[in-house]
Amino acid sequence: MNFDLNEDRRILSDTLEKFLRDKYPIEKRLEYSQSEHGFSAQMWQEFADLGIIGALFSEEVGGFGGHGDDLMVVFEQLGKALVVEPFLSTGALSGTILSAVDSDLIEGVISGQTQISLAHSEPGSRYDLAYVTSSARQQGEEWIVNGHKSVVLGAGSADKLIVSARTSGAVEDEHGISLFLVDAIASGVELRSYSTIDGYGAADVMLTNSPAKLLGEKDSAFSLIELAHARAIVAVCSQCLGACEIAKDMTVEYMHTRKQFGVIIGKFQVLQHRMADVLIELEQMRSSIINAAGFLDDHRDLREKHCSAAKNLTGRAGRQIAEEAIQIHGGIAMTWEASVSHYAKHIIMIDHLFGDTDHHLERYIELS
Amino acid sequence: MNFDLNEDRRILSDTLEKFLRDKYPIEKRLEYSQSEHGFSAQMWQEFADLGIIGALFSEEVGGFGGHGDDLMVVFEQLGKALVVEPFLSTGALSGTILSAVDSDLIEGVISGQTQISLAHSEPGSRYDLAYVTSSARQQGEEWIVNGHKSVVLGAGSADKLIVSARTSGAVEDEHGISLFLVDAIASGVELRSYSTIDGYGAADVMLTNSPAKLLGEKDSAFSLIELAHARAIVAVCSQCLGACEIAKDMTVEYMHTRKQFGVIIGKFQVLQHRMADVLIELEQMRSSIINAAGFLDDHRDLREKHCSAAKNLTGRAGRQIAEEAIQIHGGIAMTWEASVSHYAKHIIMIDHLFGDTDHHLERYIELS
Amino acid sequence: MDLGYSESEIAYRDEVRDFLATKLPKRISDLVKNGKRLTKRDYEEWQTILNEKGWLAPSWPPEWGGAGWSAVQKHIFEEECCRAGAPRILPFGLGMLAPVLIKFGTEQQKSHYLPRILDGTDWWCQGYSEPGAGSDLASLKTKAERQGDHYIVNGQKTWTTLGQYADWIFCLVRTSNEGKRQEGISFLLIDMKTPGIEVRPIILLDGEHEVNELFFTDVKVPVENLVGEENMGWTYAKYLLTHERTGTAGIGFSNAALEHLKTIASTQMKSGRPLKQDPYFAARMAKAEIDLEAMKTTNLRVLTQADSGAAPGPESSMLKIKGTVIRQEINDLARRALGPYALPFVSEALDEGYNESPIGPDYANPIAADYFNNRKLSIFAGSNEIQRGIISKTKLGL
Amino acid sequence: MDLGYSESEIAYRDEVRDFLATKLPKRISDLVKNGKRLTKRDYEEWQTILNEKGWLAPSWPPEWGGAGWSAVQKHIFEEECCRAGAPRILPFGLGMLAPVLIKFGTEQQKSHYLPRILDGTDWWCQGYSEPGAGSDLASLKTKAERQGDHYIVNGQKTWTTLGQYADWIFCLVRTSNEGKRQEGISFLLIDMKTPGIEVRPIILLDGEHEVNELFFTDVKVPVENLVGEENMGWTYAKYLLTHERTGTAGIGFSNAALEHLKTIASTQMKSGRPLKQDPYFAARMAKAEIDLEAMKTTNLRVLTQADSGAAPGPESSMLKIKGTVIRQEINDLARRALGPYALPFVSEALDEGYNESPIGPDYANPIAADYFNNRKLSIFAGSNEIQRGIISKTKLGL
Repeated sequence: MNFDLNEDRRILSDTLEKFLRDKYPIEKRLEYSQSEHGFSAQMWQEFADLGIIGALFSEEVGGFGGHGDDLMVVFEQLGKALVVEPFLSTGALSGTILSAVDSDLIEGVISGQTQISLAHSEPGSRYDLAYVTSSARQQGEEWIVNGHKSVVLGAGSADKLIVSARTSGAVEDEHGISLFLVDAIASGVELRSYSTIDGYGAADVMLTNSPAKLLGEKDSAFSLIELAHARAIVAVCSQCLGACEIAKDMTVEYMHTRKQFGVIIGKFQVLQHRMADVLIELEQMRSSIINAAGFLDDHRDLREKHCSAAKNLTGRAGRQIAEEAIQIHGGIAMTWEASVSHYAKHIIMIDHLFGDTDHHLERYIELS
Repeated sequence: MNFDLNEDRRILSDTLEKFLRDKYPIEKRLEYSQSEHGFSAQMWQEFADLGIIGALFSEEVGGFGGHGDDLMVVFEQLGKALVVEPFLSTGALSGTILSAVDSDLIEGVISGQTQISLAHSEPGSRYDLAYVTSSARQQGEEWIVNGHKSVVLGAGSADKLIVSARTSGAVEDEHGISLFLVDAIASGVELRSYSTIDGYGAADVMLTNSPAKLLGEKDSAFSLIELAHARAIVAVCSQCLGACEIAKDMTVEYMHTRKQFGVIIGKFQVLQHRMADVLIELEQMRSSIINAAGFLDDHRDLREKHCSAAKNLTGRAGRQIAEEAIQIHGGIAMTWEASVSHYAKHIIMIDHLFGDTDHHLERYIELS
Repeated sequence: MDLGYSESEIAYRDEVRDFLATKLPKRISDLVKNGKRLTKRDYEEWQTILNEKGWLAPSWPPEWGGAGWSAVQKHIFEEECCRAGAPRILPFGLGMLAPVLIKFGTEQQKSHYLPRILDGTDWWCQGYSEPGAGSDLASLKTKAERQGDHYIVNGQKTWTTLGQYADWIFCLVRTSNEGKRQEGISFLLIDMKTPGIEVRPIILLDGEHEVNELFFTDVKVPVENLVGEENMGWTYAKYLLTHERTGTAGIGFSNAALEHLKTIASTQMKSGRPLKQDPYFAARMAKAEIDLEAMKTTNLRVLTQADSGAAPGPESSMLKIKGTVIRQEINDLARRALGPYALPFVSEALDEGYNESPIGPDYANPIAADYFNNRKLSIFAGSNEIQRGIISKTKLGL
Repeated sequence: MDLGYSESEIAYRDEVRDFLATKLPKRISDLVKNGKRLTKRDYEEWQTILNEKGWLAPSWPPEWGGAGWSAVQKHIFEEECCRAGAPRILPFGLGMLAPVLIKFGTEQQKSHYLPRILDGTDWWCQGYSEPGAGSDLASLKTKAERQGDHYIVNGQKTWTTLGQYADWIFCLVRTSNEGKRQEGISFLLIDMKTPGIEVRPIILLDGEHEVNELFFTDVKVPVENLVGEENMGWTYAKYLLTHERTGTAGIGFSNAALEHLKTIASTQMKSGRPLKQDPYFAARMAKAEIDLEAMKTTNLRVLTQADSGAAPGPESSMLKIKGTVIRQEINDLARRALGPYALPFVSEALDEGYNESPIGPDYANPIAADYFNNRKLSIFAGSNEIQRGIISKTKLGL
């Protein structure tokens, strides 16, 4: 039993942290987030050059990482800087799928040339991964896809979309879902792009008779979609952990400087005790993510159970940490100018990605 | 809209409070609780003489009260002194039933001569009022009852038992339940008496071919049983409120006197803030009970919804108040000698009477 | 005890309902119900309608246009207004300044300012908070120095709600540094058009412009704009803060928010059934409703006591804390109810004119923003920590 | 990172399991699993068995009989012991006094006392707390005055766990009133048979006799019973408190309690199905389990760091707080699970010999008592408030 990162991961972590400290201050982040595409293409290229994208892929497919530990290390740092570049979509979600079904595209992804988003969830699916109404039919060699995909992360800047669609089965069946590669500029692909309230680019994607290429085997994509989401859960929980670390640091810093009634507010025992609880929950969050990351390559039920545990605990602890950060900062945390507000928004909204606390609690019970 | 008690009720409340202050210090209460019958027959008689039992009955049946307000006033005071005499069983539960089906017995009850317990719940019923497996069959003029009744409050000292038994229907049907009067010394009545962990007398009652008298109409006792429990809920929540008031007072008092690190612990801001929350929950508890008491005579769904709301809120708030009382008192609250421990035990265990917080939350949702 | 409304209270409630049904413009209530932005004009339009009915300042003494309502009536009015989707009545002139003027102002101040508040001539804002003096109001630093017939005001105010629209501001200023910090404070009325006042927007975490920073540089204020006595401002400020607490618990808002939540939870589907049938979600909603129902009674108990003359003391603090906790919990549930569609946020969609199709359900867009924005409830108007301090000081003697 | 146990750790765990399966008397594990009272004899019987195997004092240095286990091994041992229903190993001599003697005692003290702790000759109890000095240990008043070759001890100790069985007590006593309060404290070993010691039982809220008050009146203690230097006792006391923290989180107990809870929730029926299928109850159980699973990893992270030499500081406090919160939550759930049958309590039924039929389910009797008794977890051994203070001081620098 060993909870230390190995040497390579420590270097990866330190490199990324230093890079972000130099190149990704919060002002830049807000600028990128509010720019036309909701992120910086140049930063994306620099991340690629630094090897950060490659760290999310295994050696077999041309990367140099791809383990649970790598996800943890990279996304914790990305969370600390609230990085808006499309790591979750292109890296964690699509990356997992490509690694299994089409490794040809990975080289372009790792080099920063290609961005690929997973268009899976739909307006009625909430957090149910098996809920797919989009449909695909074969036309000669080609496939034609129709459907409405909701809140697709990174869709606005994606070169290609991986689209799930039904090739058989009923709306909530696990069997009968297939994955397709669709070009972002293919006919019938229409994007309604927007920013999420915490500043990340996303879009609703409408597909009308769009030409598509089947990825992997027909009808049996569900388990791969589930795996992609398991890895995305480890990623986004780590991102949450990083953001929580910073929100906590900012709050502690504020407690040391802000005065009320002539003393620094850190002298108030109620705030001290609440921050002690924040520290505890932060450690618990980290532990639950370590568990999930450690079981990513284990058999399905064990993997999913630990992912659900991590997402549930991260959601609960995240809410506590974000709300305390706001409350202890007071009015200033309500402003755009105070960066803690952006951390708090992101921490809270992570609960709306890949299943919220309730969803994963229920799932944990089912898997028990 | 008026939340003040009328003059009669204020006098009733003051009289009872003064009586208990003089006659019912905690040492006496512990003595009564640990005595052979788990209460004081003499005190019961004195309560009767003071008119306290009569205050739980309406004028039509020979009492001089019986409204929701009366229950609130009397049981809040009983809760303040942790009174162990069988008010809940003989007064609230059986009293309600007798008022509807056999007012002849009430005179004896009000005068303190007769004690009557409701033997309704069973080992498998948990908090489901319709769960009755005990059975009754007619034999000539008489009825014969068989069954096992669990945690029957006040059974050990009851002269008579009101026993629910199935005369038709399946185990969880509301229809088919009838009520019977059974003499405590009738043949086939066997008691396993014990004290509850918070010091109240109860028993499991086994009935084997015991002779019984039908009360009210055959098969249709459920709604009366439900009403009796609604009134018992108002009573026991008020009892909890009274106990919580005292637990709160003791804790505040302790915060003023107990020193740690050279200052009274009341100076610690965390304890101040937690006690502020205790005060708020105490007011909320009182409000929810006022609502339930006010709707006791209203139509069934409204009455039951407000009772479930009160029992749920009282359970939640009670746990918080009792646990804070223990935690703030520290080690001393863990001892038999510190009376706060007996208050805390009673407050917590009230959640196990007539449906706990979960049960009533679920019920509230069903009734919404 | 009697929990029901009396006949006269019911008659009154029906009158309010009838008035709202006929006089509240649907255009405005649609904006409120759909979580859209309100403009200055929207607020003014509604306040004019209320003023015509004589219901704009019910708490004022009758001679100045008050309605002589009981606390229960005020409660009913607020509840009905929230239910109908009326805009909130901005309290700065009507509920904050006016009571101070009525109690401490000169006859001239009263007869000049009060009618102009009622008819909407003057839009007032509040100059209490300063940077660095959040919950610790008495540490304020904005200075007013007497020079002949004028005060010269220098300093900075912040969190000035809707100050961008204001014609006038009432300010706490420091006129002396002697004695306790509370002793050198005065209460000044300042025309926002006076040279030397700069209004800078504060953008909130959801991108909204609701509050402002105000900078005062050598602002000349005639001495007749002083309310009451010099250096006695703290007394008036405290009077202002404890006055007019009917709405402290925010019952009306919580009611409306809970109703809206129920609608959302009936429409949102989870595993093939409405979210409100999901046991976890239903349990949280029911708990919030149970707490709110009890809160209503707690609130009315305090109000009816206030009607019979008891001064609302720490009870206000209790209402503030529990009221905001409940309201924030409902906001949180609404956010959760949306699932992934809580994420998209289109700021322009909050404007009245916006008519592109919504992203996700049509009620989704403002929900997460509301949740974040309403974190302020436990911070502003005396943070919940400050309120707990007041309770433990007064109720517990600690 | 590697979450799994290594091969050698698994081999070790299997050895522990095998040992427990063959050597732990079923009579004793039945008592533990059924929540019965343990007698002095029961504890001694089990400790003798462990001592024979050389596993009674694994943390001691090998020369005194220690086993040289890693922190992970100690954790595995505790977890397996709890799972198997072994009685807890009483820490007073083995885990508290011994490390102090080993570090600060004379050779003579070590060679006299340590073997007697191991073989059970001496049953030790702890004399730290005093009435009026709960979490504020340094305010202790029990006085030891030097008179020739003896100290004369006068004062009072409290919360002395199982002191009714003790042959010896280690005590913090005041030997000087000069300097800071912490500076005049000494660490004394006192024979409980010395004249002038009176043991009075403290009955707990569930009626149990587990702790005691101790009164010292002119008790003569030979000076050679002083550990280390006079007036340096605070240092040794602090060493004692930070040492041997493997078990702080109480993972083993929580594990066993959760397993027991699951059994109960599988048997108790609600609306025709096992309680564990009730969504409300299942949700709370799952939350507790998720927290506990994370806690196991938090615990092991701290322990493996400790193995690599890092001193467990505020991490101990974090483990203490969260560990007790989780354990109390599980106790609370067990109580709720029983429904009305949580109410009956028959004290005699806790004795081994009791053989009347149970009231309600056979596991019901001790459950509510356990819930109440374990409220102590957040109070004793440094209340959770004290622990939060330590965290904010050391981790937050506040």
